[in-house]
Amino acid sequence: MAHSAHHPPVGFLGRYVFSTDHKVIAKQYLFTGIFMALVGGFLAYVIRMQLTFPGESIPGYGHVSFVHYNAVVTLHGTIMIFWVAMPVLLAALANFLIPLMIGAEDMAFPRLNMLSYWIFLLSTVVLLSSFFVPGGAAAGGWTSYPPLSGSAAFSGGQWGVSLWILAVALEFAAFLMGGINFITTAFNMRAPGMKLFDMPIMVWLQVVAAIVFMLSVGPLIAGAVMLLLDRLVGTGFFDPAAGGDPLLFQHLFWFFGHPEVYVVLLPGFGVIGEILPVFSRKPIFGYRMIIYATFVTGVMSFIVWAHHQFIAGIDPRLATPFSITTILISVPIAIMVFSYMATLWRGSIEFKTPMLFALGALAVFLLGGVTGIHNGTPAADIFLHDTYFVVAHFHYALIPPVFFAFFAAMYYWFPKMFGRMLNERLGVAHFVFTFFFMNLTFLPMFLLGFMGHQRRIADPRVFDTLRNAQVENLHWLATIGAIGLLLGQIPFLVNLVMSLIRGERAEANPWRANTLEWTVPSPPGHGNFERQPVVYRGPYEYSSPESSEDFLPQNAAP
Amino acid sequence: MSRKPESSEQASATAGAHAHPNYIAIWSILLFAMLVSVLLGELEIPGFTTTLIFTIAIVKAYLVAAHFMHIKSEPRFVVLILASAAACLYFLFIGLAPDTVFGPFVE
Amino acid sequence: MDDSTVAKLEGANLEDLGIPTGRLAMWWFLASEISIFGGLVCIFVLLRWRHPEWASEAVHTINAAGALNTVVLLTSSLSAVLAHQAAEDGRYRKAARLLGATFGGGVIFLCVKAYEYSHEIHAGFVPARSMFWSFYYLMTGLHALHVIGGMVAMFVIMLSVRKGLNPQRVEYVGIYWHFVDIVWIFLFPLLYLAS
Amino acid sequence: MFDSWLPEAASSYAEKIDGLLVFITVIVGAWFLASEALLVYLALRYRRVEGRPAAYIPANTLRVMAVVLVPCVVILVFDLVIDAVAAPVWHEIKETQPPHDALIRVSGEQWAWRFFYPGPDGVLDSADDFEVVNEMHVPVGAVVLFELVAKDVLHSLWIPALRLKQDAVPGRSIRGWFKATREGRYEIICAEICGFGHTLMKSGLVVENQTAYRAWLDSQQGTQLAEAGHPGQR
Repeated sequence: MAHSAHHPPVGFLGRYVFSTDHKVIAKQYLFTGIFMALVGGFLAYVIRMQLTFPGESIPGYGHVSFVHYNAVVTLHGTIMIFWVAMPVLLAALANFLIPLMIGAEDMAFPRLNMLSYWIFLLSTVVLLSSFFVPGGAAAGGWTSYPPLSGSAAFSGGQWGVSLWILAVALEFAAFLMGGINFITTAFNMRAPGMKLFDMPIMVWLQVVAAIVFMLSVGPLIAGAVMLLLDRLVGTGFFDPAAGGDPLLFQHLFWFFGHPEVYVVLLPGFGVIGEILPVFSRKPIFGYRMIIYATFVTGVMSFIVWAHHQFIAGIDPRLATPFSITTILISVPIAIMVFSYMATLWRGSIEFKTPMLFALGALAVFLLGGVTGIHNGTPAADIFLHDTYFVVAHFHYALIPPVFFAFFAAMYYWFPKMFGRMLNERLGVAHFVFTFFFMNLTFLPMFLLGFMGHQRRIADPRVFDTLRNAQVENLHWLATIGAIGLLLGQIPFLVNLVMSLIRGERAEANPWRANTLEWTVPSPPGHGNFERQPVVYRGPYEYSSPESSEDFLPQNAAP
Repeated sequence: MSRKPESSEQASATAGAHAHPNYIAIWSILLFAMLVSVLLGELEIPGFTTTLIFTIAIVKAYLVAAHFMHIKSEPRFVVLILASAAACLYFLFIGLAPDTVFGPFVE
Repeated sequence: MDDSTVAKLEGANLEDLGIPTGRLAMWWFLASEISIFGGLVCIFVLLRWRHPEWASEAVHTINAAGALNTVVLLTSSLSAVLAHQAAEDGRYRKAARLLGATFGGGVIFLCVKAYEYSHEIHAGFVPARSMFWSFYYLMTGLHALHVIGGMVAMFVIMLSVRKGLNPQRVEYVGIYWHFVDIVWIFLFPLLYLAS
Repeated sequence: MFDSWLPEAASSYAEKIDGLLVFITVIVGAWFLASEALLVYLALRYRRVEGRPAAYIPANTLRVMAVVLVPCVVILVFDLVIDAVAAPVWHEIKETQPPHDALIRVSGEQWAWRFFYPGPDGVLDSADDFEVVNEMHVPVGAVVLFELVAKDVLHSLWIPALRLKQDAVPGRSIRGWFKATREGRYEIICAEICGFGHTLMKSGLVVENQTAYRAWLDSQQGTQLAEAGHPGQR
């Protein structure tokens, strides 16, 4: 493999563009992800404005036709899951943190890692280009169910969906490479003395997420190829007239799609699990219990997928078994959440920005978690399926790991990434705006769902039941919330830029944390560790009686 | 800083630690098994043939995996990796079967 | 998980269990491949179960060609494993020659496949003809792409192992080749024999 | 209570579904509020205070872990209770088929609903069938059996007032039933994205008494019989 890791690369291109250094690749993923988050956020703004002022021209976008609306909804979902959550949470954080946290000089396969990023970037370009092709971008929902997405005759554009499939397939290939790298690195590159159960929770959860991704995505890759052949070659895999079956694609999609939720959730939970002990100055509550709960979650995530399809025409006798597994998966997740809460108990809590976002993530996630029970109950799902209740539920379940945990991670690891501290005041303002406006955006959607407001319609006024002041007011609230949420990110972006230029210089261990990444300078040099660290203990020995300080780094000699 | 995995890879590749199975014998068994399944395919005894052909395929796959891929001499962990992938497929198959095979289809 | 398994896992540095990084990566890669091909096979088996009438299409596959390709792949697997053995013994030139033989097996396999495809397409059995043929081309095509990928890797490794560089990679590409072989072992009865 | 937000309930099983929604909301709502309160309490109670160091609780014994595990076991019990209460409702609505008084084939297409009535003989696909576009009539208090099909892409038959939702899948004929309990005019909506016209794909459901329904049936059959001379109508 690449021994180039020993020699720092020279020149701008070698150092920042075609770099095999995991820290550079992490930042490449990070900035690509932030850029795509801005695109996805803009699409969210278009959706909200269209629902509140249907038919009117939207500032910055223009008039939204029904054709455009479907494409906007589709691309918002696709981008936020595959081009924001995955690159930022899985790729950027895992790339940056796994080698540093386990005391390795780089990933196991640095060149494969670089290839993974470039394939990902290619997939991004392909996806963005689909906005500009004749017929417009894919407009079949982020699930791209055939037959709608299986033929240009049904969905309009010949190019949009094909490019969408190609982009998603390239992205999967990129993350398969990344996933193999994360797993082998964590298993084989650990510093001497670091047993598997001395790894930080972040590393564990990233590894489990990567494994879940690798094992669930295969059938969908096959399904995506089949869908592409249906479109391009004229096969009939999902065309009932040719003996195919549209439901088959739904199964393949959700066999991946539901584990994917945990692929995104687990790294977010990993971030929270790193931050809570540091700012409570207390060991994490039940380290092994959390990791075992993660294993159970990972395994169970493979047997719950059909809860997305209760009323999709599947055999109704499947509903109750899948409902039971679905509802049971709340137990390991509850173990994780309660363990995190118990970490606070008798701690000494400092409300720095990373901690605020970590606690905010838990507070918001609780609502996303409990409303999953509504959707996971088949009989209740008859009413709630495809309504705004579902929309509210999955935003409450995914925004905490994807955005709150990501912001927490940024405020926490930014000093390590860039060598400067982020501004604390702007950070608190960012948190307050994000927390308040997030709830203002999505709480009304639960009520809209109860009123029977279905998803993915471009104009609620078409329907008698939705043509009233109540619905209008709720849409108003949600739109104000969404705009506030987007504007609330300005302090963050300003903070990023300002701190990069003239933030306070960060010392090696500004948070007085235990894990190995804090034992090297901020930012770490090429090759990370000047001397091979040796690990003597687990990662969460805070306020340990063995030490006079309130922390005890993993590599401090006993 | 040394990269231990690399050096141990070299070591395991050159040491020749484990005794080699008789590869030619296994290859001959595989060819014979293939011949049997081709002949069975020609016979076409309903039900029986299909079962037997796929049993033979599984045996062949086992022989290749165990002896050519050396899974037999690998740590259990490798079996766990591959078995977990197979287990996921098992879930997929079970979940798919009721809808894909027995739906309320209209012809 | 019982206590002893937990203790074993916790105490284990997997490196000490004897899986070098490259081979571990190969196993995980194969796990993801299993889920791709396995998923496809699951779908095919289920649809084939629902549509027994596909048998009348399946008889048009060329059994003899399939059987010949099975022999070719099994033999190339043999030379791959012998190459691995030679590399372990430090006989790198022999390893390279045996890898070359495996590469040649891949070439023969692709030639036979190409003959089959052209023959079938001339007879009107094109991918869009019916679901069986769609699956036939999808599965054998995906498999053929894997054969090509393996041959590219094998060619590169053949050149380096001749000079004694990275001999452990002979084993990794071998493992991959055997996997491709196993996939064919299942595709052969699925697509050719069962009718 | 929040159930005042729900749309009007007009079917025999609507109230069961509404009851279930309230039941689940009460249970998980209580858990949610309790957890949220606990989170806020813990965060404020154990904020940093000079001279009060954090306790060292790694929680690596079952005795200590019980703090977390016991609530989770209770959650497990609540989960199973919810499923036990919900399963019979699902079973009644989707897995059983009471004897029906009327039979209708509902067909979704881009972007309209078509309703096929079996005519006097009560059998679909016979000569006396008739077809209505975008308006379904059913008698009040009668069990209606529907056969749901789709012509082109996926659609979803969504009648909020009846608490009825079922996807229509091309290649399948999915059976289901409902019993409308209140006369009136309700909306039929498509709840599954089905292309550009998805938003506009809506129809009406007229629930009327037996006499009105009979009269409507006769009028429809009359017009369709008049057209019967033209083959290839369907």
